[in-house]
Amino acid sequence: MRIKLVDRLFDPLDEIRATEAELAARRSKIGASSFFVGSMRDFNEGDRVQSMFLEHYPGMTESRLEEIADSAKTKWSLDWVLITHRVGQIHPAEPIVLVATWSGHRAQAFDSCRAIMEQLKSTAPFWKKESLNDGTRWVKNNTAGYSVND
Amino acid sequence: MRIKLVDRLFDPLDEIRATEAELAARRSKIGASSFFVGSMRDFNEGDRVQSMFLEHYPGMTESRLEEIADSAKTKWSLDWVLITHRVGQIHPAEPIVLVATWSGHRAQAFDSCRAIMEQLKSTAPFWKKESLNDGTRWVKNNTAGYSVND
Amino acid sequence: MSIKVRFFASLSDMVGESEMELEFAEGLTVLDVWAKTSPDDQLPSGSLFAINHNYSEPEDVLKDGDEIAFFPPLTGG
Amino acid sequence: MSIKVRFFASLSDMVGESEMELEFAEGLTVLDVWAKTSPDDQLPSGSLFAINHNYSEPEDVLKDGDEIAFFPPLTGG
Repeated sequence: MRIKLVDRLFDPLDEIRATEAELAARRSKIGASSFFVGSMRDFNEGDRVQSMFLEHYPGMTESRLEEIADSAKTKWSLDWVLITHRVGQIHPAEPIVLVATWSGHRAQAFDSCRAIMEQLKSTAPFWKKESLNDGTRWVKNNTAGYSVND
Repeated sequence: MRIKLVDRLFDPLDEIRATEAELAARRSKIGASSFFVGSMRDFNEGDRVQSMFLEHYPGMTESRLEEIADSAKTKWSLDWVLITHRVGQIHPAEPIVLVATWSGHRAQAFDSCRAIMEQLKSTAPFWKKESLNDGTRWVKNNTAGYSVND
Repeated sequence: MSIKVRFFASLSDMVGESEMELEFAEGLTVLDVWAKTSPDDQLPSGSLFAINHNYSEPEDVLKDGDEIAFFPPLTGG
Repeated sequence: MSIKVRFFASLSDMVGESEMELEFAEGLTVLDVWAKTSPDDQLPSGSLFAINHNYSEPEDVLKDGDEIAFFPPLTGG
């Protein structure tokens, strides 16, 4: 598994490609991969957002992400887990987070990718401060990760 | 949305990148994307598989995939749906299917990507014929797409 | 009436054909067509049927110009 | 005992500090530390606490050398 915090623009597809190059030798054992990318939108709660600062807790953030990935590897049969998360200043349309899982079976890949993403949202210490046209504000809460119909 | 059947090796990340280039103008409205790639493994039911032939029903396969994508667009709030599926001769480690969804919200992206994949497995006419060391055989059934713990 | 009959995957191997154009009397069901085209073979359980690219039931009745397809459980994705 | 106290995001704005090194008597709980470092501010509901990078409860007792962090609900991802 690989956990990365990056303080500048990253390309999720390049991250995935680099990981797949490393997995090439056992690629024919891996039947399924599931990827999720969360990116910044230019509006929130009815307001135009110009940019955002992503604060984190150095040390604790990384160790929480590692615990989340470790826990997923215990619960599901996974060949690899990749989590990349931006910190610092970020602009609309830029990626914030990538979660990627590789497994022998699709249910394992899907379930683990989603669970990692939900645990990241609820337990990894990150805080977003939005810059609006007329000042800044801290985002108060993350939205629920599962549909009402689930 | 875009539905593609391809009869030669394709690169899922290139497919995603090409789609994202087309979505660039509204990229700052799209907060979430979910991708799934299914690829060929070199073993099945205890046997080494050398290659596989993917048969389909020209016309019906495309129209079923379009119905699946249309139905997802009705149920979830999606900016784009991409489905790419191989047909014909295929070798271990090669991608078989890509399902990708883009949405404003992560639950919409996750749920739709997974539902499209499950519907593809259960209703899109494709059949796999495996070449083993000692002959060929048709694959009998797809595995269940959800974990027992779901 | 004129009907196009198609067989896919293991059912094509079983019947020994992938496509036939046949003339039938009116009123035949999907299962009737199987019995007439594959008299020696029992339809495997789990088989699926589509009339003009839409899934259909074994008792659905065919009409002139229809394309009826017989195929085994799906294994795509 | 010597304790490092950290505040993040909106709680850092509220307290006006992001980090302090303080000497306290033994036996203080997480909530005691908040009351001593931010006497004018009520702890917002939903606030979270971590001792040495592990989530903790408001009644957990600190010991010498601990790092205690106060922060608002998480908004990453």
